[in-house]
Amino acid sequence: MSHDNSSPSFLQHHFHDVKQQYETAKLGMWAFILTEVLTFGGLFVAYVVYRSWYPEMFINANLLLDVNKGLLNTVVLITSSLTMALAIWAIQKKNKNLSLVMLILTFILAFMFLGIKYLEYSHKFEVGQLPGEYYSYMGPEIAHINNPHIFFSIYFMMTGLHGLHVAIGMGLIGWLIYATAKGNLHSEYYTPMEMIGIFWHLVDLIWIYLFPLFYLIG
Amino acid sequence: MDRLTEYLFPKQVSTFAADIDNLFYFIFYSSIVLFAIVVFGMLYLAIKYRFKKGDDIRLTSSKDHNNILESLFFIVPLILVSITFVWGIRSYLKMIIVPDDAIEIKVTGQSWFWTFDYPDGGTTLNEFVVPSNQPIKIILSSKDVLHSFFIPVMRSKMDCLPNRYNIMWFEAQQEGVYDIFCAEYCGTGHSQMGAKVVVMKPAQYEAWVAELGSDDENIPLDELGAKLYTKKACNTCHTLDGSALVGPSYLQTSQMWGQERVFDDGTSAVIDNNYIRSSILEPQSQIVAGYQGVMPTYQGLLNDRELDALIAFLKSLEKDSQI
Amino acid sequence: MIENQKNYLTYPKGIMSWLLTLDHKRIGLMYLFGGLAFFFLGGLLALGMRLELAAPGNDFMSNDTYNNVYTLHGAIMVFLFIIPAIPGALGNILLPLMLGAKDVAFPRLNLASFYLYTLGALFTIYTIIAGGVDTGWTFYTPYSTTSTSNVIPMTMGIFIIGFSSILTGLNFIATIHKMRIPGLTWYKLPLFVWALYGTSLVQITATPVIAITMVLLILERLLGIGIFDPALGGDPVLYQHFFWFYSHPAVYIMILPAFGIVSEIIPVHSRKKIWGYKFIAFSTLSIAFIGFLVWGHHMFTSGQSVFSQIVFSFITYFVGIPTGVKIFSWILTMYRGQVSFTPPMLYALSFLFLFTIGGLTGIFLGAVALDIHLHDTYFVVAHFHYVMQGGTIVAFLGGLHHWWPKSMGTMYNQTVANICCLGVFLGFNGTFFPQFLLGLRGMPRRYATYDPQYADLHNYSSFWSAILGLSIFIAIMNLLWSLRKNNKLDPGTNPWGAMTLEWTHTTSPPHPHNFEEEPVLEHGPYDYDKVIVEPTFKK
Amino acid sequence: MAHQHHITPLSIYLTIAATLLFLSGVTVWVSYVDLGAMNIVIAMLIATTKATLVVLFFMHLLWDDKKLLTIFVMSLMFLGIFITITLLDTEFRGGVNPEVKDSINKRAAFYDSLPLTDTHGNPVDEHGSSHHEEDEDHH
Repeated sequence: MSHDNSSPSFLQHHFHDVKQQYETAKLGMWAFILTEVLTFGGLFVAYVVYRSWYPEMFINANLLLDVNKGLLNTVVLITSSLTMALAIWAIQKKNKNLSLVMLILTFILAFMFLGIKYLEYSHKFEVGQLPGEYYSYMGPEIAHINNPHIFFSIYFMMTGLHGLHVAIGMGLIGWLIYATAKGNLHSEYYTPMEMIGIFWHLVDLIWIYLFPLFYLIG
Repeated sequence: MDRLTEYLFPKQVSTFAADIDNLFYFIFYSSIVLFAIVVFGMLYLAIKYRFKKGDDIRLTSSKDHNNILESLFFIVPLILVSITFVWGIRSYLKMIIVPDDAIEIKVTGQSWFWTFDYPDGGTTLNEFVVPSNQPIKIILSSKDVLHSFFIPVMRSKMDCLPNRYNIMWFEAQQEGVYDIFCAEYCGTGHSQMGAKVVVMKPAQYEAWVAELGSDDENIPLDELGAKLYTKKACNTCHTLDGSALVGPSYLQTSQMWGQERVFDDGTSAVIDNNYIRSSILEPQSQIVAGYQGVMPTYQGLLNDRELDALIAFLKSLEKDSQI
Repeated sequence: MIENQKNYLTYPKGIMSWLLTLDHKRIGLMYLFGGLAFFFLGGLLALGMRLELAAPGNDFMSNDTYNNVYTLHGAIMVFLFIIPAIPGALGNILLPLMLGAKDVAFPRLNLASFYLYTLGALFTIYTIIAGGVDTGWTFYTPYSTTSTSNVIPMTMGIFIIGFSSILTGLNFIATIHKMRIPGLTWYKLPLFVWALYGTSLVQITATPVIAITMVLLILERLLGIGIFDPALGGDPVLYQHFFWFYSHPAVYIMILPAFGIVSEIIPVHSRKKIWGYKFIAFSTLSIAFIGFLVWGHHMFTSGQSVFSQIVFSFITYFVGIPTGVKIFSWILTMYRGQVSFTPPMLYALSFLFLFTIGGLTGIFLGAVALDIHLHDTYFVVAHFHYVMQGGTIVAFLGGLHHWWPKSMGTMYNQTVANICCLGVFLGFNGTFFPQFLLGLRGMPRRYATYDPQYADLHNYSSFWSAILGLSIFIAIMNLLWSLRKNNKLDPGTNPWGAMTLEWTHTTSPPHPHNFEEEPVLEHGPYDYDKVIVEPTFKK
Repeated sequence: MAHQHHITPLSIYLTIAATLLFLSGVTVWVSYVDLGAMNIVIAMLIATTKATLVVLFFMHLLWDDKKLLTIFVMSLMFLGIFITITLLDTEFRGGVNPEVKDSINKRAAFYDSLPLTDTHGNPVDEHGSSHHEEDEDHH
């Protein structure tokens, strides 16, 4: 393989060519996705074990969650996944401005998602539906149920970890907006946008499971 | 074989001990054969094909496989481990399927002593009395952290879980007094959390059970106290010679009788009958400065007379040390 | 000649050029010295334990001190030395060289991984200064949720080191897939690379689970979430599932690279094509995979369901078979070769002896009925030391001696190295073999004091541990002493006559960019039947 | 430089997003129909369909190197192993000795000191009237 004499500025010295650099980045990203799936996986295991042990408790505690807000967040996140995909499509089509608009839209949608989550959380904090020992809600619909705090522990941990990913994603998208606006990312080199896109779709993917598992238990 | 067993293992007391030791020997001798092949093969090849001074460096053989040999590497171990697996599971099933006529005894682990609740209501601490030739079903649980109830002579062991029961059983075939250890790490006193299993002839056991809890009426208080000191596992944490273990030594407390004792929150109290009583029943209320408040409550484990007996025993220590 | 030669140790200069380096060899060296420092610390703690255990009573330390010491010994050795030592140090230095690459796939990530390791190490040091931690390296609940010692800083440290491990793993996977020079196909890779590949797969799949487990444990302490704490409705056995889902595969993170090192040392020092290349390569992957299915054999007395007991026991035996195939392949490699008894070779032979014992004693522990007697006794302690120390650390020392001239450009005193190897071998067996007997007789582990019936064997074990400790110490000092002034080797040195790329196509120590020109592959890694590579050894 | 990326047509993105939104609606609707044990199965089937669409189209795995798909499938496989084998324990406890199945205390001790509340989390007394006080700290 010959070295390209006019090697572009974004090619790092230890790679032969752009193709190798791109494929390496993508492979690394997917290996990272694997670790993400297994990180959430631990919490999924806790969920499955406790749900199968205490189905009654899960059903009753689930009724305390707000399905409308959950559905709204699903719509927001799916839309943001679309705008993220379109941002990449736009930059591939050499349309920098459209790409920027889409990134900004994604950013706003992510912010909306966190805003809705904040409303949900703050309501639960107020009424004492807190994780673990801090749980204090003994309303009539739940008072006869044993250990609902475990449901809320798992709920807060999973949605909290997911929310943390949304927040990190927002930071990364913010950086993408900056880099695209400056012209560092363009139709020849947009690997970071594609990688962050994959990350962002993963966030969506996990929510696709969290939504029915927490909000829609029979 | 018997002498080897005596050297390698504790006595075989339970009904399944011999079977487990035989499983050990099966793996042991197979392993020795495999190990001998590995070591002798290795030394033989290394020495036979060693590079001697003056040898020329040359191209060496390109031999790098032999189908028959390699299939042997698969098949022989596969046969051996299959036997081991089946044997291991068969013996295991014997160890967990409890015979119907077993006596049920509740064993509770607590940092750092064992409580044994017998079917007819009696309780002992750190002394596990069982009849021989009679299956004993043990219902294990823990009051605080994980413990593991391990009787080497029975080849049996099971973890004690807080908030959940575990089951084990054995049938002892030889009378005697044997060790019980805690095998799951449980903190400061883990290595002192031992007990004894006393295997008696069934008739003797019957008499012992009948007597349980009633033999203390007629002996003097301080002697009863001395008995309770070991029986109720005080000795796990408190010495009689003045040295500090997990808790303060009885001798030191005895010598300080009538004096002030300082607690970790800065308060203090005079050492008297009431203080000793409350520190046994509510140990967490006043913690002696310099110690961790780890003692469990003995509420319900000692009656009034037994409390008085312990106090009398403690008071007597100072006198004895002056003699 | 030497003066004109640029190498990665001397160019570029300055402390910042080390701290901010993106060069995989320098990062590897920093890992090596970090790891060795913790090896020293962990070793001192081990000797402290043996001193306490030389006699039955609390003669040297109190129960609490002993509990802190053994916990830190375990945590430091596992998380700060063995897991990062071979992949982080030797793997980092050698992997790109063996592939003919200029660097690993993501050099910045590699540096980040090192600094995460450092941060985790700082947490550990903080734990020690703040008074230690007394839960055992396994952090079993509910002891770890109620202990008043520094559980949170230590688990935080492990959480962070976990991320360092993940980054190294995914970096290596991308490197092995994408950074090979043309013509270097999978079956032409040195087996050390295969071993690192297997290790990295385990690292990226298992480590996230320990990270989340540590988070759950910390939250259990802070919020009482009730997942693991039985007082709050949780289940301590579930914690053990979470912990061992990582920590059993972690055993393979520790031992697979050692297999890789031995697969390099034996053919080179026997000057012979390796026996059963494909067997070794694929058994690495199958061990890595089966390793994920057997974690429950750590829980045979914990109260898991009978069904689990049977399934776990069954699958456990399938790890044994590929491992056995490997051992026979290594031995047969010497057949019709030219075996030199150099220090690396002696370590490799010791490895075969010790690891075989470690592996065979695993068979005893896999049989459920027998494990119930042996569980949590010194038999287990001896078994995993035969695997971890007799296996991994002995292979690591062998690898260190093998690649020392390559990475440092100096040669240690080989006679001293051989004597130390003998000392390690004897000291190791003297220390740990008696522990098998202790375990059979029922001596439980993690005891600061013990029944006098066990005193003789403990005493014997303690005596030999001093010899073991001293031998390792001198062996490493012997290596470091070679770094003194005016002891440089000729850059063309290839003292063992090895034929992998790092020996044939670059200098010792290597060029800052590994190869002055991209290497062209001329032969496979073990083609001793086709090519003669003369050993060269010049000052 | 001759390395071309596959550019997914805009129509595919829009179709997929519309399908995802539609399926989200379906899954909410289905959850209000009582199907017993089938509820969870259907919910998971719909979620998995959605996830597959995201992975194949948004995350581009349909067109990418199959190695990447392998990695992703591997992550699911290991998660499956973790869940399945853990369930082998938690689901089958008490198979030989039923005593070991359940926990001894069904309810954590801290509930004993919790007052009953109304649906706003405010403590109520025996007669059902609420106190509007600051939330108590239970520690």
